[in-house]
Amino acid sequence: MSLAVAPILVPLFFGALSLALWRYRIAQRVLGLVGTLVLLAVAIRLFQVVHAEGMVVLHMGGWAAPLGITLAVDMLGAIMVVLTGITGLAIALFSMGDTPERHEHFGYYPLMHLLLAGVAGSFVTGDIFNLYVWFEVMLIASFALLTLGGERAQMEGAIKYVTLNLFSSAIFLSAVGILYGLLGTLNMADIAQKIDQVENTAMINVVAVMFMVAFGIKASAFPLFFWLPASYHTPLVGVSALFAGLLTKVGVYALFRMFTIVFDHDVAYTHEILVWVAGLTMLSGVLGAAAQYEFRRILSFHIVSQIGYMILGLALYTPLAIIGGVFYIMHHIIVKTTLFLVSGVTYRIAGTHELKDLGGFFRSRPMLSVLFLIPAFSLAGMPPLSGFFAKFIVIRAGVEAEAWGVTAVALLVGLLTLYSMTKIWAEVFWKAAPDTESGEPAGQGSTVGLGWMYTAIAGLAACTVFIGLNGEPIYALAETAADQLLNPDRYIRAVLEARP
Amino acid sequence: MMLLAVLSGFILALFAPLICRVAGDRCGWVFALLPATLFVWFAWLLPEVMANGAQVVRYPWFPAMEINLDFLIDGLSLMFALLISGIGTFILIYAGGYLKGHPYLGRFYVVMLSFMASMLGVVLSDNLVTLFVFWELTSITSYLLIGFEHEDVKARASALQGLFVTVAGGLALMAGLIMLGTMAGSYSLNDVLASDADLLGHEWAVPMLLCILAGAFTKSAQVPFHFWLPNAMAAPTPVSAFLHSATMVKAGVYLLARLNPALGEAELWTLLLSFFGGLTMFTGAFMAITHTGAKKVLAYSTIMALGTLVMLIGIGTHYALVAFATFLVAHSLYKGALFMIAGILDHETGTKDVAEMGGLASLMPVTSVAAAVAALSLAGLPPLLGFVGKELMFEAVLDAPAWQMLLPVLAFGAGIGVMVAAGIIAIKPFYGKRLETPKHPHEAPVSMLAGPVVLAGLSLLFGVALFIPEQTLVAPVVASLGGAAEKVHLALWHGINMPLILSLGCLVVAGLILRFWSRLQPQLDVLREGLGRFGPEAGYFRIMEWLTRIATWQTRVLQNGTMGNYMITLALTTVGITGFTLITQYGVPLRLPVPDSGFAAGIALLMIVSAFFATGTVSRLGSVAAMSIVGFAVALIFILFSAPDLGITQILVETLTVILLVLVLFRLPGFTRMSSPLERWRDIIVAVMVGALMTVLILAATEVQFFEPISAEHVARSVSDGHGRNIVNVILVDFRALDTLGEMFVLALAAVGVYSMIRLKAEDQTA
Amino acid sequence: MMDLIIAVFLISGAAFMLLAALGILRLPDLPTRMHSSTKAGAMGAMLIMVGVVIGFAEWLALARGLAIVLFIMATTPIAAHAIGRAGYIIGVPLWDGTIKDELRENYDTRTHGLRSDAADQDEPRL
Amino acid sequence: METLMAYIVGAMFAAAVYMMLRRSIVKLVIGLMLLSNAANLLIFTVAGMRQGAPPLVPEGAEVPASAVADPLPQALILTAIVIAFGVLAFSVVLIHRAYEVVGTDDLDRMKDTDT
Amino acid sequence: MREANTLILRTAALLLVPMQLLFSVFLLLRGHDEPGGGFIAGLVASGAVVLFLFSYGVSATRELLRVDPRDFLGVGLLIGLASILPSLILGQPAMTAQWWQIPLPGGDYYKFSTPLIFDVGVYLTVIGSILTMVVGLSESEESDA
Amino acid sequence: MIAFFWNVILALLWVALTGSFSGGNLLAGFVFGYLALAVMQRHIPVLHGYSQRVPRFMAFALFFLKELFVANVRVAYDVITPVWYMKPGVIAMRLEAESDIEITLVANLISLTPGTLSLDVSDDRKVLYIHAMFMADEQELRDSLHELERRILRVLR
Amino acid sequence: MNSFVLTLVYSMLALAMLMAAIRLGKGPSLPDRVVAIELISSMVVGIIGVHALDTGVLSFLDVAIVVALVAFLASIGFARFIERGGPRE
Ligand code: NA
Ligand code: NA
Repeated sequence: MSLAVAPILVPLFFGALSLALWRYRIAQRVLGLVGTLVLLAVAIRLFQVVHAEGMVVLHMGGWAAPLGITLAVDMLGAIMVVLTGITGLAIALFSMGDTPERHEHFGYYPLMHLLLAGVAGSFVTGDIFNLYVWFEVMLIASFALLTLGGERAQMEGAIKYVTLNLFSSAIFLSAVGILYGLLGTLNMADIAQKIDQVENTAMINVVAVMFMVAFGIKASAFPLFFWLPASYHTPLVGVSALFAGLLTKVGVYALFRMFTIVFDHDVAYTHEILVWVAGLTMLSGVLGAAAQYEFRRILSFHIVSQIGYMILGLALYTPLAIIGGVFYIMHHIIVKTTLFLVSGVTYRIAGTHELKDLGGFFRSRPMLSVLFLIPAFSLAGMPPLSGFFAKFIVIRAGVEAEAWGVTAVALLVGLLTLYSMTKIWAEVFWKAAPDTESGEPAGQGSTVGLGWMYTAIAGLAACTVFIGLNGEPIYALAETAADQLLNPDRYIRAVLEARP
Repeated sequence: MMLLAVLSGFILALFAPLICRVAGDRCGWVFALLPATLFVWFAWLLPEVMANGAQVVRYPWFPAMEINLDFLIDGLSLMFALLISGIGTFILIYAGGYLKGHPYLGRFYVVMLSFMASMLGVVLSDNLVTLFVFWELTSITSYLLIGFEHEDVKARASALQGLFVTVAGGLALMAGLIMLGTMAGSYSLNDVLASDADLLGHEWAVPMLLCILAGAFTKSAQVPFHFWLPNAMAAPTPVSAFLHSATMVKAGVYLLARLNPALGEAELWTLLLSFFGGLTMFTGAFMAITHTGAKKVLAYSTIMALGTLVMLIGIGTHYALVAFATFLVAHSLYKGALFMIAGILDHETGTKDVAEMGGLASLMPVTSVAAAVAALSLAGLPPLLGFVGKELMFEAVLDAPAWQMLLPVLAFGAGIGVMVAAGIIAIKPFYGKRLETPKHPHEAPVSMLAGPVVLAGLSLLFGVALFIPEQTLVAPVVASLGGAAEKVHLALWHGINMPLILSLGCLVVAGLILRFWSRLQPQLDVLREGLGRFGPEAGYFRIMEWLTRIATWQTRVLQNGTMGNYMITLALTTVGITGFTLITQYGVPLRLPVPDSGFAAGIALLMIVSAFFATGTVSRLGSVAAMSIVGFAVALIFILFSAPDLGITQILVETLTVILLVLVLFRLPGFTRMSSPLERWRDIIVAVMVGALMTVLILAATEVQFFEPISAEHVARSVSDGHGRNIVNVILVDFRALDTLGEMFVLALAAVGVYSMIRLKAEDQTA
Repeated sequence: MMDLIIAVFLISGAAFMLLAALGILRLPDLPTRMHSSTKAGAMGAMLIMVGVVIGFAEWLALARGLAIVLFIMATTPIAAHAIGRAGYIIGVPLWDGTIKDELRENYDTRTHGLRSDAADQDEPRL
Repeated sequence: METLMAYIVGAMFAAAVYMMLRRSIVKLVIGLMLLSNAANLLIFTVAGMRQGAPPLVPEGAEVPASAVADPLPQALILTAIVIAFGVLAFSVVLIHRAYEVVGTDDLDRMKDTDT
Repeated sequence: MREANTLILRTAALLLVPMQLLFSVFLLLRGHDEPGGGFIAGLVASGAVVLFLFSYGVSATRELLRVDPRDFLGVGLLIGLASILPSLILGQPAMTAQWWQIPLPGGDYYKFSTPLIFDVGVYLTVIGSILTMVVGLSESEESDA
Repeated sequence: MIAFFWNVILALLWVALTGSFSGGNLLAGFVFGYLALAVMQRHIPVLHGYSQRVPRFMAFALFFLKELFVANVRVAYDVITPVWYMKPGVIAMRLEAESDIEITLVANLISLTPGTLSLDVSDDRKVLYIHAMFMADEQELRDSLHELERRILRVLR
Repeated sequence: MNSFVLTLVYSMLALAMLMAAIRLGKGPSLPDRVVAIELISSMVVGIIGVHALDTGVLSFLDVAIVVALVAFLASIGFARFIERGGPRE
């Protein structure tokens, strides 16, 4: 009955095993695929149990909450874990075709496993300090993955990424310390329960705001996002995609977790701040993208912008808004990963990410073009893809909450997102390739392994189409998740009353 | 069945490339089977709907969000569906001929069929959101169609422009529809139209109206959003023909017509629609005569028609509604025909400029006749359906409730404009002196002729046999629009009345203009250029330019690459938001430090002095050395305050850190002073602010303790349950072993990261 | 009585520490400072440990005290040797009052070799 | 002591931030070290400081004879120290590599990825 | 280049390294009851190997260790994870500690437990990590020089 | 060295046999073991001279502590007084010690004695270079250094 | 233990540490600073000893053992660094 910890232990195990077998490249590749497959399998199993029972609580070591570390997986956590599995598997597949041998020799696969472990750990834990630990696991795995190529841009980007994220970690840690000083506990449910008993919540608000800053940095919210556009376009494409899909979402997840279950004592104050953050994040991210002319840079800025939508869902704090936020997270993880992976194929073929040097892909690779168009239009919120419903729910929530300003921003940002996506489309796919007779991409890159890459992309694109055409069950999941988030009492009872 | 009807286009689209490969040049005929079948089916539905009223067919899709594939079948939707499928049939056939041998014919049909299906979805949807879904799909597919010749930069720019404008409006529309749905309590159009709720009295009424109008106006190319439409001519002619005649641009008109029963009573609705409609009508007509490209002229005449339709909905009187329905049908027929003819012309002659053509009638007799008929309908001359539509339109504007004098004047001008345009299209290329063209023209193939001939023929047939459109199309539409269907009566001759006089006036003036058309050109060019400089399209370009400029500026300011600025922003944000919360909600708990242990205080002071020294010294190694004193001091603080494990760990870590540092620092440069004094002061201020915040936070946090820590239980159970006397270690390896597990992996990860960095470098060097 | 003995050891240990600190603060060059720090520092620590062990009056304390003293005696001179040698080799300047340097001429700055032949013929007198 | 420590820790945060604001990447290392020390001390301070009562149970006893210092923050800080060490080790090597690859230690000249 | 601090440091290292290693094992084993534990012990042991490394250089250190530091890393992590297995096999919540009394001659018992295995995993991981870094850095330093 | 090792093992055996692990008992075990070895040493070659070496070690320890204290005071005096009486310099000292252990121990103990600091050993391991603080009488210094070396070697050999 | 004696000892040690720290700050050469660190680590051993006696907690002596056994590694590291030709400051 330790299913809740499986999403952590599986990648940890495969990561450790890959490290132990560091000499054998083929073993690493096999473990890469098998490990992510198993992760997805346990994630789905966990999801099924959560779906059936509402929540899965595991007191690690048999120490009942709040004594030990308790893993508490509710619907949101389960969804996130499944998404982790999906993304992990897609990246593993893609990596089969795209990872240079020397990267495989120097820990690419172990780092990938452990990054997934950190991500999954963040999603399942119900302990605030344990969350810090998984954040760090994730963070340092990402540091290492970011710098794996040793290129100049990677180094420059990594310095910013590392420094700003460490600042965030320091604030996170300080906030945990202060929270412990105030409430004497680390278990989220226990914290939530105790906060409910506090009359003067001034200090609680202070701590809440600190968490907001710390997670805001991790989530790359305005004005704390600098590290992301500075670094996400630099590593291997598979790594970029993994980061883009999952990492910032962990920050968003943490905001969702903390600002529903735990810090729901003064929504008028805390979530009002979040509304502003959401609006400015959307806007500044999308404007950043509009100024870019490099494939992955555009995509990177759009992560920022899209984070704004998710935060908006949280900030409006109505059931529908939270549903929208959760839906948006699900959609965005898949779509963003896909887009980055597509950039990997174009890079492989044309050897550049610069829009001006790319072109001719619609002519030469119609399949890839379709596989780009689907997530691109989905990202821009075009129907009937997943992004449309995600945006629609958030906007509807915004309208119903009469949050006119931020809703208008959300709409405008949708338009500008479309602008960016069509920019990529026009430059990379429509335009004839520059400097070639045929107008087709020059094709310096080897096409070995493209099959793996296409498989990953096609699988994810199928997911976004599936979510789009089949929104109802996904919505139902988001609804369950939102319902649980908005009723912290159930969470608290489930955690504190569960027996080991 | 309905669902299949709407989605069949998408399904067929999936197989389009395959079919193209199999059927080869004749694939257009194959594809046309689908719309033809649909046409028959819709036609078959018509009598039933006329007899029993509107029907709603429901297919659940996303019921939780009230988003369902529900279809509303009534006169209005069926009329549109018939136009789409009917004209679509000929367009698909036509495209096969027009794009014969084109390498991307398969892709073309994929998008074209999707576009057709989307359009059917728009006009048939009962659900506001589903309608919007299809609405956006038309935007996307038309984007792909306009940009079909995508290696041409102009095609790409035009495609983007069309998409940008229509999606911008579309987003407003989405907000508007959400508001409407929320206000009405249902997203079903049928429910909205039947709703008892006081929609117009609701406080959201005005924003809702404006949002919906923004969507409709952009889609239907109303002034000032009209500019994208002529540019969309970059698309292959079959696309233009389809877009302009029966689809895309009509979506906005459809939506307005659809919502007219619910919203038509609003004064704002009447004012805005009739004003912008009238203005658009006039502008379109006027612009049409300033151009010489056949497709451009037609495009502006489409704008004129769209304006007319919108204006008529706005006027909303019985005449206006009848005029709307009649004009709509007439326009779809002649515009489809004329576009296909324009396509034939450029296909056969190799030029798009009407001014370069002349005397083609003898070479292309069938085309010239079809062109003449369609153009007469466009000009609004009897006995064609266009004439009836125009007469009704004059009738409507003459007793419009709003903009009393303005609308007739605009309408008169527009009447002149379309007549001139018709002349340009139908007379100029076919008659007069034979001009040499880049290609030697022949009569077009059957596939390309079928459309123009049939549509032009219908224009004539409907004009002569008015009862057919009256009963099958106009009356049902008027009923759907909330008018009195039984009062609909179309006639060619109403006696000598004001509309007829206006028509004659138009004819006279238009004849004069046509007579001197070539002489007017230079003046018109000047005028057009002036408008180009100040018109809405210039506005669009300015917006796009400003967008880029603002984006670049913002990025330069925020994402400027200067790490210091990033840190300052982060630090100040932290200080600002946390400090604000603390000060406003808690206060500033300043206390003076009174150490209870002088020695510990001394160590603490030593620590901070060393820390400052490490910060201030110009010697890099001095700094590292000072940091190890800081480390020792921290360890001592830990030890003095009862944390031996921490003390040991701190010292060990400090030692190993020094070792690591000296291994690496060796190859790094020394400290250099790079910042200006001003920057240093700025940084000091920021740093002090962060420090002050942390101090105040700790002071506050140590004042308050709401609950006893849970660790009392750790202490109590460490020996009995954890079997260990070092409570910290029991926590680390048992109570909270998961933390430690994670931490192990952190260390391992750091090692892997370090190793790969140095090893990959070593490989670089050997490589 | 016991307290007095402990106090004497502790205070003298601390005094040596103070002395060592004063030494490295006052003495004019690196080697002389090292004389002060390594010896007096180790001496101070050892004296304090003696006081502590007496104070605890426990076998475990004795064992630990012995271990500490042993470790200090083992590590301090090695560190001193390493630093002193390094300082000398990179040419940290000696005090003006230094009267003799028999090392310099035997040290090859290029190969870092250290000869013995030129050394003073200082045979041990038995 | 907590009051004094509040000022000390604040000062350490200030020093850390100041170093992190320097343009020289070498100074960044010092900043990171100070930052993690400051955060650890913050936890230590806020959790309450108690002298001479380490959380150890005497041999043969079930519970400590008298009140002991809170062991939980100590465990947290221990974890944090080790994590910070790992991160620092990585950062140091990263900075070294960055210096090698970019050829400067001036952060303001490492703008390629942003502009 | 002349290896630094040859004679004195090398000899001293020979004496000190075993002492440090022994002490680290001591710290590891009794960490559950007194200050110490896997981390601290691992750090001390790493210190010992670093001393050896500084005295004898990289290749000698590699010979001393016999296995690559990275193997310590993988094995340590796997041992840490393996300590979770008993709880999983017994169907208890993951990481539930298992205690076994191993009888010693003389009627005493030795307390053997999964937390101890876990701590050993930590110990090896710490050694593996630090040595991977330090040995790697020294190697690249040597290749630089 | 082997003999000492034996002694330790005997002590541990004693502890195990008596079943009480206290410092006192360990010391007792060590003493009994020492006595046993002292009796046995004539018959076992590796134990030769072990019984003498322990008292010699004790004596050396006392000597060393005295030296340490005296020399420390001397340094202390110079540090405290404002004027420098010292005459520092670097001297080369011929080594009698031969093995690595001997050289290292000699060097380290010289370093621990105030006023002298081992800087380095020559490559051929014949000369120890020493920084001395008080070289007013160089010969006396050399003598005392050699004396120290002899005493160390006597304990070791 | 007599609190006066302890206070005195603590004060002396604190003063000593301060002075060592001053040398560390002044340098001028890196070896000078390292010497100061080395001395301070000895002082830390002493302080921990006194503190152990002060509080009566024997376990603190373990910390002192670790310091005595390991702290010199930093000096060795610095020395190695200096000899390998790190820039002289
Ligand atoms: Na009206
Ligand atoms: Na830990």
